[in-house]
Amino acid sequence: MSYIKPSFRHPELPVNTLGYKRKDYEGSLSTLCAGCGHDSISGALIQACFELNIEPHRLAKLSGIGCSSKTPTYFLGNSHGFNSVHGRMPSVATGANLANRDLIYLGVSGDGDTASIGMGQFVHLIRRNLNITYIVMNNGCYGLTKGQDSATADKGSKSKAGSTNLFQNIDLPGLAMELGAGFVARSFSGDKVQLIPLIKAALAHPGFALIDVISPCVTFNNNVGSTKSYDYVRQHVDATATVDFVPHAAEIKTTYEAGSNKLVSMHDGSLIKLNKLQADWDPTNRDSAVHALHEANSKGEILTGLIYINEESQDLHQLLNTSKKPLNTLSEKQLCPGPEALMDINQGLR
Amino acid sequence: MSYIKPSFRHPELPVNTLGYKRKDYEGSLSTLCAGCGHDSISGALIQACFELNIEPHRLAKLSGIGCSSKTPTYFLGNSHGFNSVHGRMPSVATGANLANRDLIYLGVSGDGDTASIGMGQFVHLIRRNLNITYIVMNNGCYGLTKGQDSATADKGSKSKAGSTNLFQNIDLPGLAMELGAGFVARSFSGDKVQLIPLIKAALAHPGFALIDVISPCVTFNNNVGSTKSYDYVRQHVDATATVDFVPHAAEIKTTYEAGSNKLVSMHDGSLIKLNKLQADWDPTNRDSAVHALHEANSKGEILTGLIYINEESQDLHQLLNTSKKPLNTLSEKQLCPGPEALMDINQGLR
Amino acid sequence: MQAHSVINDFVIRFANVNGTGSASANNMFAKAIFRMGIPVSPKNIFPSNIQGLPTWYEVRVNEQFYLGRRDGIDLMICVNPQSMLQDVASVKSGGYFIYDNTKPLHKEYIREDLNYIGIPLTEITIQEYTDPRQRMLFKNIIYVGALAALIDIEMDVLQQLVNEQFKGKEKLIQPNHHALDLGYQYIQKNFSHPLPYRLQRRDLIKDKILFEGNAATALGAIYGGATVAAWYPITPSTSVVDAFADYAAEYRVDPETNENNYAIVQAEDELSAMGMVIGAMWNGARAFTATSGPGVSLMQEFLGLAYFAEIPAVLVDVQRTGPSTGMPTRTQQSDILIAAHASHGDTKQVLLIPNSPKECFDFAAMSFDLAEQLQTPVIILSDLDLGMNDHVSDALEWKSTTQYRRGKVLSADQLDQIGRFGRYLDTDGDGIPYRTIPGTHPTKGSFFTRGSSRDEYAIYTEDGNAYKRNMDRLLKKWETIKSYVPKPELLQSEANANMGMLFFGTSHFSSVEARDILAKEGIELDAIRLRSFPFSQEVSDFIEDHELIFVIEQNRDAQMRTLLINELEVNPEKLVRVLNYDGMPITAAHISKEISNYIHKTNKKSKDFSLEMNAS
Amino acid sequence: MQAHSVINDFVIRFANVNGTGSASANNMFAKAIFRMGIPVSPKNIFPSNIQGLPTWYEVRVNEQFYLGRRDGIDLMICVNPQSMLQDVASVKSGGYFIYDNTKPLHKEYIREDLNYIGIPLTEITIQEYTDPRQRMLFKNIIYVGALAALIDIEMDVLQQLVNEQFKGKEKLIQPNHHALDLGYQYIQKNFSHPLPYRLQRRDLIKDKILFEGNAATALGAIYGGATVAAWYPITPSTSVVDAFADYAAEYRVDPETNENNYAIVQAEDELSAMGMVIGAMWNGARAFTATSGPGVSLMQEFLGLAYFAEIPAVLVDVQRTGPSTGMPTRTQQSDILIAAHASHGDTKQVLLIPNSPKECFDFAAMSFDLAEQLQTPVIILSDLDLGMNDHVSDALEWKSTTQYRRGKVLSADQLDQIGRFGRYLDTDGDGIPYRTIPGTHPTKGSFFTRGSSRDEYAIYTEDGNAYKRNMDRLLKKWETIKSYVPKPELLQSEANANMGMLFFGTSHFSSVEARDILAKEGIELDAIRLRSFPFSQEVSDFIEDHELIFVIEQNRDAQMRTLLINELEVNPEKLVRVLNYDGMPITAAHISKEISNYIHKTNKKSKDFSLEMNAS
Ligand SMILES: Cc1ncc(C[n+]2csc(CCOP(=O)(O)OP(=O)(O)O)c2C)c(N)n1
Ligand SMILES: Cc1ncc(C[n+]2csc(CCOP(=O)(O)OP(=O)(O)O)c2C)c(N)n1
Ligand code: SF4
Ligand code: SF4
Ligand SMILES: [Mg+2]
Ligand SMILES: [Mg+2]
Repeated sequence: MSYIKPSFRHPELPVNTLGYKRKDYEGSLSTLCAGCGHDSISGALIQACFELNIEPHRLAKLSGIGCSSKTPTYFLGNSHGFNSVHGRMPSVATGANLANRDLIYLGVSGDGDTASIGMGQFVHLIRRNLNITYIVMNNGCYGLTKGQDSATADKGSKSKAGSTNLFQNIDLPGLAMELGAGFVARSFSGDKVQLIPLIKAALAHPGFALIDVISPCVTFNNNVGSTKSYDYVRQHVDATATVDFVPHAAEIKTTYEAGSNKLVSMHDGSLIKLNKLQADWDPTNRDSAVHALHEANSKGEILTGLIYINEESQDLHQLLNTSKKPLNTLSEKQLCPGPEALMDINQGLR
Repeated sequence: MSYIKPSFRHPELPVNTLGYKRKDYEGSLSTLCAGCGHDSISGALIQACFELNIEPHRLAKLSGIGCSSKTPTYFLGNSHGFNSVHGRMPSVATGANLANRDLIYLGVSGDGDTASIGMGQFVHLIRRNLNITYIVMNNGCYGLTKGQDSATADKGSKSKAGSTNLFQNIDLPGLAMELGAGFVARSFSGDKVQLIPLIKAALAHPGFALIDVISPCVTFNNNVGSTKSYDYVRQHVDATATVDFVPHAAEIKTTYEAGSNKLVSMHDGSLIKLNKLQADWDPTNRDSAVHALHEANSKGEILTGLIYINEESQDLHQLLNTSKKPLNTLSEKQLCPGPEALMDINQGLR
Repeated sequence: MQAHSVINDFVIRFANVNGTGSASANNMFAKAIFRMGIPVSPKNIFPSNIQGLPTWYEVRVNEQFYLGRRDGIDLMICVNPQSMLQDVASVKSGGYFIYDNTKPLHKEYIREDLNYIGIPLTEITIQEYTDPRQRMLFKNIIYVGALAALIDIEMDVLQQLVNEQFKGKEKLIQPNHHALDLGYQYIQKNFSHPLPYRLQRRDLIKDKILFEGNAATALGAIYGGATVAAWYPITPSTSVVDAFADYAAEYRVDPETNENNYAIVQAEDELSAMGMVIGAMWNGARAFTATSGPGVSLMQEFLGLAYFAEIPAVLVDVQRTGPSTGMPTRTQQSDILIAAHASHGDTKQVLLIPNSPKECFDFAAMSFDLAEQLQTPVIILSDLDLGMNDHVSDALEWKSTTQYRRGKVLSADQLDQIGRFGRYLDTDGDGIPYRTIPGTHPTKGSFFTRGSSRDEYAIYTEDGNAYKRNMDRLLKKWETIKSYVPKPELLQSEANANMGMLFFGTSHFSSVEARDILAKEGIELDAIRLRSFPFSQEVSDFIEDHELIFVIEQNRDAQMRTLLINELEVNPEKLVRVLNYDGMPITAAHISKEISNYIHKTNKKSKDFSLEMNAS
Repeated sequence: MQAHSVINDFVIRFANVNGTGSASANNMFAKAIFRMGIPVSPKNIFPSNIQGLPTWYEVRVNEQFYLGRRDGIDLMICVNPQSMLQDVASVKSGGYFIYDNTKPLHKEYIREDLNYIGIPLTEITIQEYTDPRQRMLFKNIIYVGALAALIDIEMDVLQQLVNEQFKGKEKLIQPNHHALDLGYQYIQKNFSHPLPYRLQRRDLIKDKILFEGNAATALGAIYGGATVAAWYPITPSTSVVDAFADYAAEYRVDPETNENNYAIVQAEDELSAMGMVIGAMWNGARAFTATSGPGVSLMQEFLGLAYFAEIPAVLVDVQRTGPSTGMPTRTQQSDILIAAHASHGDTKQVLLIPNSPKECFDFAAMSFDLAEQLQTPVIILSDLDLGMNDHVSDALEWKSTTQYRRGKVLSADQLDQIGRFGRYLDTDGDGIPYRTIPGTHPTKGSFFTRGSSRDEYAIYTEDGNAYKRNMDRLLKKWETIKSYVPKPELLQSEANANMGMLFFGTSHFSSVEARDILAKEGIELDAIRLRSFPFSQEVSDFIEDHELIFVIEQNRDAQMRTLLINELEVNPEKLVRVLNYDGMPITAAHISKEISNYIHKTNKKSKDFSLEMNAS
């Protein structure tokens, strides 16, 4: 049991512009291990949605199978959720999104769920640029099946059982970059200050947005030798920039100055404000982003923050020229050609 | 029917050092369309194996499903072949290789077979660095199912039926680079001069070796607007270097000079000789190779030739420390702990 | 030469080379017969290959509407030297072998009992055309023209078909007319004709149509309101989605905005295709996928999820010859078991089994209603024969009053009115709970969908009782389903037979024909055609009412018989296997022979059979 | 308090919190009973979760070797406040509730009909230990010590177990002895003891062992010569490969070179795992994978390939509660149908069904011989109950003369001697052709393996006759297989009963116990335990010889009954379903009640039953 909710709440808890309290974004009690990184990410998701004034029922949560994939039960209790099958959430999310382009889609997955069994679907989700925020709760292991190495485990890192991982890791942001993803970020479950604005920006991005969140598994992969432990990550974090997400650009724009700041305007009028910590990195330039990633990887550092953003992103619906009205709202009249058309068709077959 | 074999052969056909003639490396008659790029690749494979003095029965051919995956019937008739299921050849090849590390493994696949249904297995094959030469006969479409776009079809390219592909292509060499493959090359079915030495080098490479061979589908994707047509490829080819493969380095080394030449020594004493056409590209430097690839892609050019090679490559058997003797040759004595050990085990369970 | 002429009752086969454009000429041939009011049944027998291998087009003409395949070729049009030996052998004694005699026929092709008609097709095309492609294409039209003379196809019907085909490319019309004429004239000049096998105009077709099953399925999906199609290419199902795309482009583009009221996604594989369908239907759109055997194998896990989590889904399985890759361009009915019990654990899946393009259309349209009403996957089991060949079919119908039945979906208002919403609560006693679509209500009706066990309120549980309650409710739902699915078609014999035949799908025509053949032998059989699984009461009644039933299937292991025995608790002795599984559509001769042999071997007579049964 | 003491016959349950280290203390408890020569049967009932949720360990002690699960708890050791309400409710009237009375028990937990024994576990640990982790861990040892006093566990047996467990970490021995003593002394001081439910040393265990099914399976694979294990983690099969890795590290590392005479690959998913097994066995190594339901669904396509292309493969399916994700940590026997008919098209797969660790070992070892001899996949159907719990089992045996049977594999010499090699040619009349391993001969014996149709010489063909010949040969092979697979175990009643019971796998113990219960009620039943599919002659004989057979299964849809009816053409009336599918292992009480109810309801008597059957 990860946390026990306080039964007493202050009567004057803050409400957002929709009149919702933070607790309206919570879910049921987590059954994850105390201290599991995943719970912190759930907390960040709750906070981000609360601050973004998202109507909970306008968001759909989809996941695969794993400790990470269980978390959607633990946040946004008023959203519909779908805990599908292992590694195949991307396809379910694609179908859901095709059916109703008006909801906000949040995909939650684990490193096993995404980088092993789910690799094919992950790659093709990116390729289709589905409008979804895709969060990988990356602990470098299979938590729910008791700690086997996953494909994101770093070569040479040591499991709790003492064995050394033999295989090179798959770097999900690097892979997403190679596949042309329009929003690529990495963060750390222990760094809410960075994570919350990244989640907000990802939700605002009109296409596929990856946040690879390193999220230590306290039970199976938080040992010395693991490169996904709290200690290791804290020691090797290297951020691109500090991130700020500004929902309504107009209100804020003036307060920021140029210089090491970089402002990225989003389609919906919101703004990402980056205070650059890396000199030769430009989040809107793919080559520079790839370079920064590879550079950090080769130095054994974990590059976090917004890595790349493509503001021109065209999502699947735009590519397919689907009706602006959600397909699941179309009426019989709009869908069925009716008896007269059928008579013509019959005629054409004689 | 792609070619009819001449029934007459010159009596003094050349033989290789094993005493085999080229025809000993042929297979049964191709049933592909006349002019299909895949048949040219079969021809290159035959030639490369003949010249490399490979004993046909020491090589195993594995493939998935597709026109491309049919080709192993059309070459090396004295090799065992395995036409498995669609997209899953990598796992079958992995099992085969684990069973007998002493054979040479050749995987043949299509762009549909590899980049769509087979994506997950392809990625993990690379990650495990199986000792295999993996040839993708890449025509940007699904030949056998009549011409649908594949995931390697370039965005905006036009199919024979006239529709435009909406999705960004997956660049297999780029992907392989990102995943840390130790041998990455691209070629063109119409360029045997380049392809044959690449195949030889790939077969000599002691780990995963990708050759992405653009191989036009004359029936469904050789039209104007297709970026995988003979014409388009010929116009946009941009080679890294001319390639020469020298099986026994010692004999030859002296005859080459430095300069624009680059010599890569392989573990087995063979040598790849590259006559560089690209200034700032170094095939042993991953960053430089990635850069060259992205650069070419962004200019709409098709970079061919050897793109990257890592001579330090450790294959799956080395990683797993498997017995040097093939597992399929181990005797009962080596495998079965016998009755005494079992008595001890029983005792431990009381 | 055959003495008497045989009108409107023969089989003609065209032996072509794959990829030489023979398909459209051959289609024109069949269509012309159809236009002459005569029942016709063409079948493509093609290789799993794109170009250069033998391919056949076999047309049965039969004015009694026996439109199943028949063995034995009466006329063979052989334009493929590769397969000539085999083609010569396949002609019935006394039949006609029509070939290209540009080069003289080698004597190994000569059979004393055949009639040979040589037409110098190559020579004619060389004389007439310079472009090799034209030579290849017009050769096909020339032999159709020749056939017009040989078997009395009405020339103006052919010409009209040419006109229609090249509407918009008018300059191609005249050359095609000319090619037809070349063939026609050659026969006129060189042979006495027409042949004894010949056509005569009839008025048997009425308002029927000539249509492919797969296109009909696609059209059914359009009419049924499908907006999402997710698929992965595989023969013989590809043309379902191809046709859906064509119809959608025609009927589903909003005329004002030019936007698509549909989305088609070519998935990366079949697992993904099925996942997309499940996601879309979970989210309230109507969605389907089409595949064949290997795809069904790959979809197992998702089908189990949809069964257990009760998510509607529509899957069209156009069956081909299995197992594994099997014979990808041959037909079979062999995915019955894997479809009916898709996935690990205890599952039962709904199957619809059409026998004609009309039923493909109807069942496809209906499948979305059923899937949503029953909240479970619905699998349409078609096959290559039905899906990829043209069939004479009743005209399609659609009532203007038809309304989509979305099943138990709660609106925001309803959610406000009811108490606590229980996603898996059986409030009506039919085993079917209520569901909600994401986004319906700000605070009510949201729930968590999962493939793991949960209670009536969709709360995760590992309580064995809750799990069992749910599994038992699913059985109750299964009972309910029996009254929703299409009932079987019954063919009662006049004599009130004590034996019956049972068949389904594309065994229909051959079974009906076999029944007539047997009746002539004095063996009277009642008949039932299954149209769905689970079986409705009528099926048990039929089995109950007959002492012996011949179960006709196109697979090796009598898979439908397995389902019948197990679902209906039938004594296996009662159900006799009549099987065909060589990949070719089943024939009436095969069926009637098997049945008649069985009856004679076991010494059963249809009259006193019941007596013997008791004595045995 | 209960008046009479009950020796060596009770059920005790420990209610713990997941992840608090209770498992090893609980194991020690069960092992101590085993060491006292008394049959014991522990079962873990754990959540699909890693830490913090209720988990139970239930131990049945029964000196008659009734080692199936029994409902009703005699003694409950409750150290988990979360589940206390449920735990109190689950104790049998008159039973004992042992709890941590550091804080007083709330009155909602008080039942008049129970005996309460409070031990201040928390208090003791707080007094004794400062480290919270130690407090947590030693609490478990303390209650074991207390139990030693309460039910007469021999203290030196426990101490000996501690000594063995901490061999190499000797400084932990004394503290554990001390903790045992703390519990023991507390009971000594505060309660009259032992309780009526108690232990007494026996000599019933002889040379038996206490072993988990999964570890036994792994060891069987080691002995059977498996060199390649490819897998994807999934409960409850993971421990098969974990154990294989451990044994391999011990027995399969070459002492000279330090190289591994094995390879274990964690695949990216189950499709890949199965592909690797097929590739390895195609290439002449012995390979296996282990999975559970969802994995079996994902392996369908590959299993169809292996069936059709005749490639050996070994798959261990440790079944859990389906469908879909179902209850991943509960048991069931519900993958029977999907395993037996894996994949689309007509397929039949070989199943081995062990009932004990001994059979897990034997069948795993044997599976490689069978797979290679029969050239087809062999699926071992184990389940969570068998795989993940300790069971008293006969000792494992291995004859020094055992030789691996590789089946019909041609050597280079043999290839030189025979004429043309036909990979799919049935030269011996048993339906099993010869195969070659890649690399055998420079010019002979190579062939192309494929999932598509081919002739006897492995040449691709679309000829329907060749296809049918092959499918028919596979049926002939199926007949051959019947004589290769393990025969059923028969339990003949003395009275030559006319009714029988049929069961398999982990229903074994409860079925045997139920049979004895029924015999006491005057219902005599013969019994048969299936051990494989296809069924051998003995199974048909048994069914033939009995008028009514109760088929005992742990699934909803009576899946084995389906196979029996269809493979053996049995009248379904003869086979009565006795089912349990709530995820908990089946009990004798349930079985005997169902059977007895059925018999009374239908008014059948075992004596004159045959008469009634005829009259009905
Ligand atoms: C098809 C299938 N195979 C295997 C499993 C077992 N399984 C459940 S969760 C999991 C791995 C989860 O790892 P990850 O996605 O990294 O999640 P984490 O628990 O680490 O958060 C596996 C293998 C399954 N549920 N389904
Ligand atoms: C599971 C499965 N799905 C679909 C198919 C149908 N299929 C056969 S080949 C093929 C695509 C082949 O494309 P590619 O690999 O690019 O080969 P090409 O024919 O272009 O050489 C498909 C989808 C199949 N055989 N199996
Ligand atoms: S096992 Fe690891 S990933 Fe799973 S809940 Fe516990 S800490 Fe988190
Ligand atoms: S269809 Fe295309 S890929 Fe296939 S054989 Fe013909 S040309 Fe080659
Ligand atoms: Mg993980
Ligand atoms: Mg292709």
